[in-house]
Amino acid sequence: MTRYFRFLVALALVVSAGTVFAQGRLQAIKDRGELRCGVNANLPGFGVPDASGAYTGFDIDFCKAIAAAVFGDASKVVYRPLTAGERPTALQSGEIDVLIRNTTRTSIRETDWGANFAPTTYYDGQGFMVRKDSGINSLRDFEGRSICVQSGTTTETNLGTTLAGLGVQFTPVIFETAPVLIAAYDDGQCDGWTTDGSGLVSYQTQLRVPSDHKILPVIISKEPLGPAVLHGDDQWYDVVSWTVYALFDAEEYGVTQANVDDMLVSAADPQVKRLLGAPGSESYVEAFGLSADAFYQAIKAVGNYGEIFERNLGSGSVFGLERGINAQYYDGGLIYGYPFN
Amino acid sequence: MQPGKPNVSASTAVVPFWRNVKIIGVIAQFVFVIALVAGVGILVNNVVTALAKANLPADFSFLGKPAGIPIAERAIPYQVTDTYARALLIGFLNTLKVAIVGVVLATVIGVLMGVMRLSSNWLVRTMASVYVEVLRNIPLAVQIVFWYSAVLLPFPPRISDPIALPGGLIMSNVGLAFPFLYPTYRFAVWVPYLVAAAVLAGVAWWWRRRTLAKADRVGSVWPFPVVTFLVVAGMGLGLSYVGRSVPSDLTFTFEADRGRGTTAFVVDGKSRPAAFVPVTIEIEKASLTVSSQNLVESRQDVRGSVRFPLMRENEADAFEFAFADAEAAEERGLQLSFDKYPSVATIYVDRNGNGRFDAGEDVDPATNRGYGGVDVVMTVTNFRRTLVSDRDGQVRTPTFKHADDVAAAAVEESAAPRAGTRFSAFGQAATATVSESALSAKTAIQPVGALVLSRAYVPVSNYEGGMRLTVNYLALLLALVVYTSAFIAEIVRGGILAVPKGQREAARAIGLSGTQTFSLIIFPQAMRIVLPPMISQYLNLTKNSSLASLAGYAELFVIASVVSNQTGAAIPIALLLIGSYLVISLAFSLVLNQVNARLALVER
Amino acid sequence: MSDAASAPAPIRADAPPTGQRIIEIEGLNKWYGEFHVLRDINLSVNRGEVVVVIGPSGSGKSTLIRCINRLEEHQQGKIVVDGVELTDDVRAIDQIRRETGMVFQSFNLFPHLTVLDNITLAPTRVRRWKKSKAEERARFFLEKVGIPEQAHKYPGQLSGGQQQRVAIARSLTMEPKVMLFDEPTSALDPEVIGEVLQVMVNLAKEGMTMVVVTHEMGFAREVGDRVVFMDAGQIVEVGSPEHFFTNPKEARTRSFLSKIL
Amino acid sequence: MIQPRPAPVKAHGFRFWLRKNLFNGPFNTVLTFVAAVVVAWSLYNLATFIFVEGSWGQVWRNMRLFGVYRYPPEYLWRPLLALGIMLGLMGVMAGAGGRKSIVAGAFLPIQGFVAVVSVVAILFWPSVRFLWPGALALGFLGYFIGSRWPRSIKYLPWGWGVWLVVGYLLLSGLTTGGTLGKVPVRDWGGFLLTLILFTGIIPSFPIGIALALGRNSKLPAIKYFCIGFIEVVRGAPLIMWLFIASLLLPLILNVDANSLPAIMRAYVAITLFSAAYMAENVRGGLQAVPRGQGEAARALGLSAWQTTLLIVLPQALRAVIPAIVGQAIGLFKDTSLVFIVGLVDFFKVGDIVSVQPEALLVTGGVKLEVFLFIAVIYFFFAYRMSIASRQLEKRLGVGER
Repeated sequence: MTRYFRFLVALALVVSAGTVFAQGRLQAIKDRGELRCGVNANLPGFGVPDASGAYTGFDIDFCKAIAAAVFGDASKVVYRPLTAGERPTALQSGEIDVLIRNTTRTSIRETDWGANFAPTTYYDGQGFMVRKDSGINSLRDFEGRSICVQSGTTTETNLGTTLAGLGVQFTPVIFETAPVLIAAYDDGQCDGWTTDGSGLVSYQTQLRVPSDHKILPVIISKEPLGPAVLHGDDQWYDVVSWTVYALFDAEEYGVTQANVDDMLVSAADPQVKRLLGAPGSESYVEAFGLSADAFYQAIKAVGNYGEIFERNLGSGSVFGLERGINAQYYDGGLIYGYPFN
Repeated sequence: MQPGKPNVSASTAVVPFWRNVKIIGVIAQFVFVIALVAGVGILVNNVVTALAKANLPADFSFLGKPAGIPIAERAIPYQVTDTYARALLIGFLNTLKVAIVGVVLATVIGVLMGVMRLSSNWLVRTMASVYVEVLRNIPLAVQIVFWYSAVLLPFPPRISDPIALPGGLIMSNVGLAFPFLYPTYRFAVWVPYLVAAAVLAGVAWWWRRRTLAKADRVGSVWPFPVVTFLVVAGMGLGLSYVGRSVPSDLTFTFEADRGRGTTAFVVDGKSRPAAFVPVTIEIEKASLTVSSQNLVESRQDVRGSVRFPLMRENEADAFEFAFADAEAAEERGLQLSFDKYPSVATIYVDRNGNGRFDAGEDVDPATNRGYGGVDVVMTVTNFRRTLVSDRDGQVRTPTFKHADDVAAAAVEESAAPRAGTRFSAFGQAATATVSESALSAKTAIQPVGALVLSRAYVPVSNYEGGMRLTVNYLALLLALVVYTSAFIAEIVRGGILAVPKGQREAARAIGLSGTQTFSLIIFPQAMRIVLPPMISQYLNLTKNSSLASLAGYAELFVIASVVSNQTGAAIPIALLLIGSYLVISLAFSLVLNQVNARLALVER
Repeated sequence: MSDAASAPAPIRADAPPTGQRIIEIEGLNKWYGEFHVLRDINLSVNRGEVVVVIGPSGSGKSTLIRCINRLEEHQQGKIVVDGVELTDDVRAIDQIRRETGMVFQSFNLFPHLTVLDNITLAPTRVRRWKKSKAEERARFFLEKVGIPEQAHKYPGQLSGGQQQRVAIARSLTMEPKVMLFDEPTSALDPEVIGEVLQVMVNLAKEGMTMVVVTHEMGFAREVGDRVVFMDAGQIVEVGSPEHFFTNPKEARTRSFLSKIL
Repeated sequence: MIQPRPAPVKAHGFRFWLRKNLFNGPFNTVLTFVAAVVVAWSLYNLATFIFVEGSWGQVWRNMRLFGVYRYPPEYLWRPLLALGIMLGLMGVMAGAGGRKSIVAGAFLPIQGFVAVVSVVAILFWPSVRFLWPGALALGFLGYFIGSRWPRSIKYLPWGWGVWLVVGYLLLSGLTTGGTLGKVPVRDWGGFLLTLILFTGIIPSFPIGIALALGRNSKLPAIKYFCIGFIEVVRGAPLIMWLFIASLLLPLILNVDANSLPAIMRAYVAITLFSAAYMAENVRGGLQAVPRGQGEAARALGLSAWQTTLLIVLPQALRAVIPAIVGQAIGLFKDTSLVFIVGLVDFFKVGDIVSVQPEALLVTGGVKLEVFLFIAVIYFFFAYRMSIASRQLEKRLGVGER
């Protein structure tokens, strides 16, 4: 009974919030008929155009999922490629509705940028790659050696402060773009290079003999990457957050792109029913200001979290990344979908 | 009649102000200024409001905060804990470094190419034309990428196997390094002599001119002051070496295990780095382990070669080489063939048993690759080396291990970051144990004069000492020089063609040879014509250096955009950048005006 | 001008009182920076009169006639052309320029326009004539200067003498009341000077008011009503050609004439 | 009297040419051999790379990205129609000017390029199989019209004006969906974007002229404003202005960032930057016009504006046409810098193509192939322009007309 009461209150709050923000961003997006998604257009695996010009990648799929949730149509996304420096302005000016551009959630960004981060979709961390036969096995071995680093993010600051803290003296070489950096490393200007772990793996395939290289078992930073929206629009924040949770949950409950239609009809698990907004459970989804089949559409469009991962980064891609800490919590990872209650 | 200027208009007739030419002008300006001020005011207001709304810095206070940006290439001392202001200053100096050298080289090559385009040799002429046309019609951005990732990275050998040329020049795809004279802590001893030399040179110049003028004679003036200066300054330099000794507060600490040391002045317990101090390091017996590598360089295989840090044979009494895992090596029949004793060797299997390395024996038939990943241990006896510490007082040697501690550190398997990995290197550092027994070295500080010759060497996988030019710098420089020289060549060619034909004819008529005509008559006049467009090319070169990020060179714009990304202070940084570039522009304009004034004087 | 009293009284180069005055210059002074180029010039010109200004180079003769149509701005004194005083008033300046034609030493034809376009430009744009009328007048004056066949050529294709004649036609088409000539023959080859001078002589005979700065003493003697001799920014002597060339009063004039004649 | 005689027969033939141009003197002979070795070595290596080592599949597969980036394939007829109209207009100019005119000299090679692409399209690109030949045909149609009715050139300025508007509408579209469905500006890229940014030279023209006139103005306020603008803009590199424009233009103008896409911001920066350079070029031209020209016009009673517009400017501009073409070449190359603000022009597509998953599978990457392809395309167009510039220079240098 108390649970039911609490739900009612919450519902009332959400609905009233929805009314207050009736002219909020969600409504604006619906009126406009397209979702504006700030992305990276130049990071293999996360966002890069294919030969036909269509963006593909891990982050892109989350844009599609949100569009599918709002419109029931994953194609109603306008991608706005952003450089690292453009991100805060684009977000603050309202140029984009949501920023899904491998952006690390940090305290500064929440406060200074005024960003609200939705759940982390990819737990990354800055790592190092070296030649297997270089004799470098830990950060201390970088003593007197050179490290290539890509500029524009916190990567070079992490590198500088960490190695300075360890008392290791090294030679940094800063690059603007990854391809040039890879060339510099592969041709031996640097003894090692550093970027986020996912980047290390994805670019390893581009080296002349990828198997000659290894990633050091050390990570010097936390890089939780996730979608971000602007402060001050709770309804829209909820939509983005719960679309992500829905994809997490879908994996946990075994809902996939292939079986989502069956699930909608035949699922017995009340969690699944609420997630998909199945008949009788519509209110769980409609409370977000979305149509009842919103998350069904999202899953239908891009699959569950696991499918997105495997298709873009994992075994279904050239990168072959392992899930690692991006596995579901029950597999020892950090991915944890919240319940639809 | 004394000219006196009236300050009233001649006319007495009353003219309505809207028809008065003078007042119309004033009104037009007034309106323009008001519109301008209003417009700019609105725009500035917009920006300030937007910045305040976005909580972005609009002042320069961020400059004092620690930057945390690692910068390798720098003309002044810098650490990651230094301020943004210092980081930007380094960027500015780096811009100047590439701009000044670039201007000189581009001029030399450009003039050469411009002259070649007018050569009577068809092939030379055509080559120069192709050079100019190809280079000036391809965007600079493309060219920088080309020089860096298609030429300078793949073609020169790697740093582990550098080309050591006579004269101490070392070349590799990390860059270029060569010996260089640096001022030491005793430079102050020399300064009075330098001042005296300058003064005396001035006196000599004045005296020589006066005597010439008195005698009404033509003669060269310059040798007198130059020789005076050289003699006095040279004497001072020589004297600075007399009675030299090592100051008591100068210390040298050296960690042999890490292969690095610091020269510093210690006063009252506080130490201050001492730059450019020569020190001697002697190690009785030490070992160094290196893995053989299979490399693919510019689409060609280099198989199973071992590369020890660059060492000369006379730096140690003896070098001994052995496989780290001797048994395994013997089992596989591995042998070492020295290409450059004692630094580069190939691992091979002597299949035909003739005791020497023959073609094809460096390929493992099982894998069709070389014998890579085999550890080789070098043991040196009585290693000694004299080094000069760098600007930051740092000295580096190869990271030797104690000779008894032959067992190589176990190479950990490659692994992606796994669940449970710590997200901080500090934790890892705390748990790491140093198992090797300590290595000790004998060190001594050498006395110096005012200057010291610092030689370049390769202790680990970077140049130390001497003057170092990174490959990033060289690639940017090369691209800028080559690109700009194509434009300069065209300007020079145009300038030469613009010298009136009559000049050539007159020169030949008074009996000058073809070469003399060109170098004494045509070329000087052409240079006068080409100077203004040349200066504008110099400015272009300087501005184009802002593309440095394409070659990984830490120039002003690169550092500024990193700072902007980190602080969000886009507007203050933009203002700083505009200011810096304007300073450079103004400097060039000043030089241009000076030279123009001189040429104009000569003309009269 | 503290020592003005000690200076000789300025020469008044007034026209004889007979005709109606079309140009009146009184107390004209001009400085280039600190350099005093025109000093207390007084000069008036009657309708139909031909005034020839001579003098050594740098004496200010060109500056004087350039002041008359405001190509140079004077600082002191009064210039009245056809009853309009030249002041800072835009309207006055425009009107005076419309009513005075000027011929330059270096022709100053517009090289990007044909001869005909050169001539019709100002009438159509300034006088707002119809194109047909402007062309008709242009052909009339081209005929008059003796080069009717060159109408569709570009200035670069003409000889110097032809160019200068086109320039004269260009000025005449505006039907000016006064023609100013600024050394019209100095840039010409000797063999074509004659054809330009002939045009000017004809013009003078037709009664055009002309102020001519020239070194052509023959022209001055033949058609000049009055000759003005200038030196160092001042009018030194004024007189009829006979008086001037046979019996000049001033020593400075005599020495100048002795050098050039 | 001495009768005129024919001149002695001039020595010619291959051997004479060789001796004159390659082996006249020992120094030149040595030079010839050294140069020959260098040339042969370079050509050999280049050829080896192009025909043996290169892996061109990745470049070939991504032709569309290079061309139009993400422009929707179903609407490709629109940019190609715009291109066709442009070729047609150029054709009219070339046809009217005659086969030997400079415009024809520029037009025919471009038609040649389009013809080559057309052949490739017919053979390999089914979606644009008929579009490229169509553009080619429009070009020749224009040429035919121009040579048949040379007077049509009179209407050409109107044609270009209409083309700018129609071209923009074709590219951006009018309706949501349908044949003329809207294509957001941010999807324009590749060589299409390079060309669009290149048209920034057109608006920079009037602005530059205004600045140049302002700089020559007698009114100090206007004069110093223009000097300040020109010198500050020219003083700093273009990438800095791109950077500033992309970050701050929406803030400065206080407009919604969406109504000002990144391409527009870059366009503004490029236009103003180009205008500052244009101003200096025009100023050079103004200085080349003799003072007497203005004086003569003023003496005829023309007003200051009439003098400037009818007399001074036409002459000034004619004098600096070669400099302006030179500037156009510079701008064409400088469009490659928009990568700094995240735009994907022709140069940046190269970057993307070399990091696509397929490219990662090629050992050593495809950077060099991509680089070579990009360099050749840039070179083709820039070189064509510089040839045209040189012809202009020659022709204008001959005489005033």
